[in-house]
Amino acid sequence: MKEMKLFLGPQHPGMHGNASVHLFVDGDIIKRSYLLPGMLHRGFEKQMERKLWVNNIALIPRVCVPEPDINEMAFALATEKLLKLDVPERAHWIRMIMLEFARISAHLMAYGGLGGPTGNYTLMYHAHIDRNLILDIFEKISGARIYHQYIVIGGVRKDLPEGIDEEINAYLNDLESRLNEYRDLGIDNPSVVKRIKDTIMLPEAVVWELGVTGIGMRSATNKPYDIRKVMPYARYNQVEFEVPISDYSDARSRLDIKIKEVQQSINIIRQCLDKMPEGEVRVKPSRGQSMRWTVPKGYVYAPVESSRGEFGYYMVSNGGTTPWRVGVRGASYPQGLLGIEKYLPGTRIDDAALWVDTMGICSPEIDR
Amino acid sequence: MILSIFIGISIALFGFVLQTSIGGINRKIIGRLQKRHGPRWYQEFIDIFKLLSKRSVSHGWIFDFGVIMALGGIIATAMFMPLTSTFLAFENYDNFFIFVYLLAVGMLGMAMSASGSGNPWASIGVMRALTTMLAYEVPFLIVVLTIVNLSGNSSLTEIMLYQQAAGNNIFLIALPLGGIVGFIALMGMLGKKPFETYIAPAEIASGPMVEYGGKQLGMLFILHEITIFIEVSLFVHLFLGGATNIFEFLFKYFIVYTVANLISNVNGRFKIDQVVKFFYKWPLLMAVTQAIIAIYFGWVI
Amino acid sequence: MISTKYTEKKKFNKQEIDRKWWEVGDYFRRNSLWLLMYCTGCCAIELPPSMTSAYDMERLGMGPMATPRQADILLVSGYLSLKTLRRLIYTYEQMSEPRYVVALGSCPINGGIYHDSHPVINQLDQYIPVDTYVAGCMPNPESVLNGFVDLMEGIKNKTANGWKKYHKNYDWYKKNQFDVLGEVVIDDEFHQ
Amino acid sequence: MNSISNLEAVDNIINSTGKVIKKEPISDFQVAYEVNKSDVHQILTSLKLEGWKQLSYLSAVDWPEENKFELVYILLNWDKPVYIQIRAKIDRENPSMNSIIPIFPGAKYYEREAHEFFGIAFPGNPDYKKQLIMEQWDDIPPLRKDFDPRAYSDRKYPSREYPDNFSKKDKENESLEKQAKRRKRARKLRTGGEE
Amino acid sequence: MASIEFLILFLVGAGIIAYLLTKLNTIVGSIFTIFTVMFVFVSLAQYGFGMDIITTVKILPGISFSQSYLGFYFAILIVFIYLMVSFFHPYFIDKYKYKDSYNLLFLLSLAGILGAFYTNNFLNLFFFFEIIIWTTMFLIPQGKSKEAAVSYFGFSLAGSVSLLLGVFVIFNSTGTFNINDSLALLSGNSAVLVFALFLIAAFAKLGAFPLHIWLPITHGNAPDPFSPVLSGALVKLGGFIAVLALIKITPATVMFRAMDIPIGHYLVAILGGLTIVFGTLMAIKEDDAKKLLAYSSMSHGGYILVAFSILNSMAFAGGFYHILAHALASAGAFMAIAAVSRVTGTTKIKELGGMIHKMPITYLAYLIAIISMAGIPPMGGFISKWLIFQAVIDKGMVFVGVAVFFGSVGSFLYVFRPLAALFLGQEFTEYKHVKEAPILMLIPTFVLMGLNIYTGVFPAAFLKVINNIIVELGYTGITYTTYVISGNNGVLNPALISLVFVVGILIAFIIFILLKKSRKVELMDTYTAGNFIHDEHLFHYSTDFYAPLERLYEKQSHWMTTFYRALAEKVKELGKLGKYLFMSKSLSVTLLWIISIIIFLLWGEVL
Repeated sequence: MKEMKLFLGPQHPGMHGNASVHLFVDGDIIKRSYLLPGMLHRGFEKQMERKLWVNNIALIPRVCVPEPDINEMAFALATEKLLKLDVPERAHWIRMIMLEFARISAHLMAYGGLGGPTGNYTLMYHAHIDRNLILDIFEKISGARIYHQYIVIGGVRKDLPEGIDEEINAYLNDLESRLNEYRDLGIDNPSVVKRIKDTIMLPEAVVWELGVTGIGMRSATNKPYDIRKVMPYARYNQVEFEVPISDYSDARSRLDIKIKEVQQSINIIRQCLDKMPEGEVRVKPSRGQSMRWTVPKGYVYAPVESSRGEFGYYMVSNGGTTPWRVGVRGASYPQGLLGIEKYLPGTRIDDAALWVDTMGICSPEIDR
Repeated sequence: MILSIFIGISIALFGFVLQTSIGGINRKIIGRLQKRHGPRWYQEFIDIFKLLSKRSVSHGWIFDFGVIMALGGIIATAMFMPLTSTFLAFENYDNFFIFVYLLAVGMLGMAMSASGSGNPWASIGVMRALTTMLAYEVPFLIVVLTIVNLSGNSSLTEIMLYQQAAGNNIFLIALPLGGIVGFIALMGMLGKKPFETYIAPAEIASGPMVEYGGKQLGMLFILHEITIFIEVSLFVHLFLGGATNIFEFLFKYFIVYTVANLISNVNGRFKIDQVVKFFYKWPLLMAVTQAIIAIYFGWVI
Repeated sequence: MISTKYTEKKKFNKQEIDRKWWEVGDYFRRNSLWLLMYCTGCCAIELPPSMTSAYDMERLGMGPMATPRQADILLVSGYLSLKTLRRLIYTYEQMSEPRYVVALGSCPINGGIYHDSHPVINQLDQYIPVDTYVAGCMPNPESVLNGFVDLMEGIKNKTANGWKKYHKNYDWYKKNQFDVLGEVVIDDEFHQ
Repeated sequence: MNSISNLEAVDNIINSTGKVIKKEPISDFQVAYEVNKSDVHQILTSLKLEGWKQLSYLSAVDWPEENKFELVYILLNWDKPVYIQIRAKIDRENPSMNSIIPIFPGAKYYEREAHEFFGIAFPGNPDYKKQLIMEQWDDIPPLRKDFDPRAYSDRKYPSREYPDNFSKKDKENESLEKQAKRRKRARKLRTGGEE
Repeated sequence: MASIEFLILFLVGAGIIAYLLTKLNTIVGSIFTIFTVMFVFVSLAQYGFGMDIITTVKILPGISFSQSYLGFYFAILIVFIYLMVSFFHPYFIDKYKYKDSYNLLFLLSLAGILGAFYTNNFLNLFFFFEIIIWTTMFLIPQGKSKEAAVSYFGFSLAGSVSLLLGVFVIFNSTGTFNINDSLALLSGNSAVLVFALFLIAAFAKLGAFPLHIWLPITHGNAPDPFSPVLSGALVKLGGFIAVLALIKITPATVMFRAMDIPIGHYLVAILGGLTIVFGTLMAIKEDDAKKLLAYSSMSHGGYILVAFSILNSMAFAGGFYHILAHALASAGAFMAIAAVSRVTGTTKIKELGGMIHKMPITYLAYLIAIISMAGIPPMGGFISKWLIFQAVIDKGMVFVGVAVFFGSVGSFLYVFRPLAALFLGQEFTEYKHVKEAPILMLIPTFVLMGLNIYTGVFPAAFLKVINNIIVELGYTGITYTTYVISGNNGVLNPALISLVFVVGILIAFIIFILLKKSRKVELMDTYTAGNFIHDEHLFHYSTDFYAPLERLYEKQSHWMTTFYRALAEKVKELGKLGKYLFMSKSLSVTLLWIISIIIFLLWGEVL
């Protein structure tokens, strides 16, 4: 059998981010496929060992570019666990707002990314302009569009600005009213459905074999496996939300879950705004101490539910001014590397981009 | 004869300018659909002239020759195209089959050149383009068979005159099923979504165009514009009764192209075998039904 | 008023004509800049907003393109690891001329936040000529678009001639590339 | 979902299959065990059977003072939500650890990465020796503590040199410049003249 | 004045001389063959157009000749293909097992063909057909496989038997073996019977739908230079019989009112349509270039059937023109493949790539041939397809129309495959040493290229001959002038199309040449999404080219193959039985034979 080799990425329109999928193809069926990561490698784990605990706050958002806040959260959670630090109540709620907005923004980007493989660019344009409005809100809250460096050790960097509540509420109402439009353009659009239904399947057994988490897992296992529910951090145990699930994991049902999660995130943010307590937002180290801040010895793993699944920091401290070892568990690591190697073969080259898109493969967090 | 050829060349040139402008305007319309401002209406001209001014790469003589052959074939096709029922370069010789087969020259030239680049993406794109052609052409030709059989002439101007004559309605209404098939096939011909499988940037990196840059790509853009001009004009002449004056033609042309474009932009694209299946299911059935009831039973609205 | 003074008839030589044509070409080139969709680094995350409805790059006649052959601009969006640099140079050499390089973010300028990181290079213009830098980490869409406008100005004023520089100093660039990348060993990771 | 009883259940499983050197409860949902290298596979197998089906993370920590590498396996059971860290120390010279691919196939790429960054061998993993992230790497594995990325970067990549008058002097910013000078002097004093 | 008898005898004699010469030196023998065929062709061309050939018989016993435009048209075409092919012999003959007899058989089969088209007696026709079959049957196994010859012989035999049966039926009801007289006298049920029997013969020879199985096997495995003869010439024998059956016999059957066609003819047209569709689909699937072209011959045979079953002069003109155009095109394509096969030793598409860089002229020959095959102007195939379309549309034959259009578009698909994967694409290292075909092989290549274009640009000269045939068959000829062909619903000016096409190419060329010169790059320097490649085999798309399309009819084509495989098994078993009965050395079987012969003889006595 003669094979042909095709490359999906790094500079291929079907590939988001700088990674390369090597496809060995017969006709149009993929026979073997591998992900070639590493194009975005920056030696993060080494860099973080060489920077102070506080300095690291500026570095970590860059681990996962589409959704940087989860990095800040995981880092803050891990460090606070090592420090045994209690965060002010208000900070928890603000953090949740940021995280949920980040989730919406990542989902909108991924959902708009459906425009690439299926060719429905109108969907992409619509999704991106809504995402851009979220970035504007981020800018108002934290001062930056992408890398906020807002969730810091001991709380959040500063309080919410005046009048942001109304703005957030207005935006949420606007987005909520348009969710049906997104469904009509995307996953309920007959021509798109014809293409994405029953493609890029993820059977339940595979989930455990790969260690896939997040939407992939929830859509295949039909169980609400979400860290926010199972092991709540921040104040997720005090808000009401559902974890959308499904018993059939094809490209369409995963996208369906994404849209449903956007709805849930909207609900969470509304509850946060309602229940927001007053008070301090940050435990500040005493003046002049931040550079000499030491953290007690210990090992800790801090998971956060990202838009793609379980995202965690494994941190080891030996009591010094810098972390001794930081390991980053990228949420898309299993489906990106082993998933592409084992479960892409047998599908068609048309669908390869859909796997990258709907499983949420984020190359910077694989490479780090 | 010389005069006719010059008229033909000017028709081809007119078609290029027309389609490029309308394409630009359409980009603006689509921009509005996508909540943005859209480019300048003459952006397509700038793009083409920019490409022509660049220094490209070449993969050997067949890479260049294919492009020349494709563009030449398409220009030749456009030279036969009547604009109105009286304005055409070669009277009586605007036979429908000339368009179908000379268009194929363009397709073949482009396919040859793309394969000559030695890039598998290009070959896949060519494969998809040819397969799509197999899909839309048969239903379309059956509808045209009906039209030619009814009007008794395969010359485009004669078909136009037949539709314009008193008592005969335009074929889009007279043959409702056939009209629908014709429009769907037009979408396929124009490479609009959901039948845009052979460009598909996210799957096969723009398919046949993958290796082109500079003047070859510029020539292919010209080719593309003239091809669209031919295909849309064919639809206007065959199904919309052609035009008696140039403004009517422009109006119908604009409407047809814009509607196709708008439909295209809220759809995703099919996979290639879905395209084939789609065309051989409903459109072919409708075309055959239409042909039988129109030819054997004589039921024409 | 028509001058009655005798003026010598201007004679155009070939170079003059070429120059004129080139200027005409420059008008088209600067109004239709196509980007290569190659997201080399994290600054690429601000490209979708600037490409899509919010900032709509297409107003300037710019748009993303699939392959290097068609593209005019090689957009280096952010830091470059060695692995990317090797592919970036390969891509750059595949592009049709004239080609321009726009570097986003502070990393291509001097290494930025990764200045001491082992896989990330520090200075891009050692390896390929850069026409426009857009500083910032990361630059806003406004500044990205501003960078492109700068590039257009550069094309107009004939200062954006990195591709000519590359031809002129080819050996120097090649030497730098070789120093950092070593021989390009084409070994296929997955094909035995 | 009673996390305390879950933690006890973990204790029972691990104590019944291997010797625990050190146990560290971290939070309600997390517990760490340090075990012997030889017990790791057995413990992982029994944990998997008990429902800890997901391998969340696998990596290593470098302890140059002890001359050891410490391997970390983090498992998660979604139904009884407890993260378990299993840690085992191995020698720093010729480090080697049998692969856990038979137990957790998902470990394949984690192990490849650990080999690339630390130089740990994983017999049993078919292609752990292949480079995954880096390409044509020409130094010691980069995540070892004795690797200095700064020195590597300075050696390998030329960096931009700024002339002294690079930044323009501005009357309004004079105080800021003075501050910067003062800060520079302070740093010099603190680090002993090293720049 | 050439006598047809003399030509036949000359060919037989020359065949023997060629045999002896080839035994001495293969090259000399082959060149002698070329000159022999050339002589025959020249004398035919000199006298045949004016019906000036002497047909009286002096030496050969029991054989009578007459001349007709119909026979001449086929004869000159086939002799021409033979002539073209004979140029290939010097380069190929060394590859054969029995080289000495190759030229002899080649010339003998040509003699058979001359006889078959010039005879006016059904028995003679059968006799000459048998000569053709037997001679070619020994030519075919010199190629790749002996089974090919078996399957060829089997199907040809079936055709011959049904032809013979038909002849007997004719004799029974009319009392004469004379072709024209007897066919005119036929009527009633016997006409229907003869119609059916002759069509079976025609289908078998033409490789039309139910009897097509031998075509790819034989064409694919025949010696490389003999495949053009098979496809371009010998298959046309079926066309000849089809003409006899469809046009000369008009069995009184029910007419389709809407289409004005007898029902028998309509059925043939439907079968022709099925042939087109089936041939197209199989050709799209095929991986061997020669088999692919064989299936394309099958599909074109379908066009010929469709054309002859639509009873009007426009369709006849289309059919006859298609015979010409396809003969030239398929000969050109097969000869290009043969030239490639000579240097590479394979015709499998997936093993080849980038031959254009070494064999540009062969590539051009193939390109022009396939353009004609696909029916694209300005090549001959366009004229014939246009004529056939005119007839189909005029009659309003919708279902046949679907098939005809499908085949016409489908032909782009399959002819493009060898073009893309075999000639274009990445250049393989193992074929870097390959050189262009030698000059003697290029002569026929150029001639065919020229003729393919000429038939498409100035069809008038050929239409004149065809009109003669149509008039001879009793229909009014089609109207045409030097440049313009008028159809039922439109006029066609091929010369104008070509002129405009040239103008278009010229404009495109001027645009191209005025612009900046492009930079030449290697084939491997190609868009790989930024990755590096080193193995050109991995970067050449050739296997399963139309995989998505093939998948749609995978199951259906599978049924067909299983059916035929089962049939082949049955035939094989029958053959085993025959072998057992006739060839066995066992005593009991011999006894059985002796006894049965005795019984048979006694039975005769008793009666």
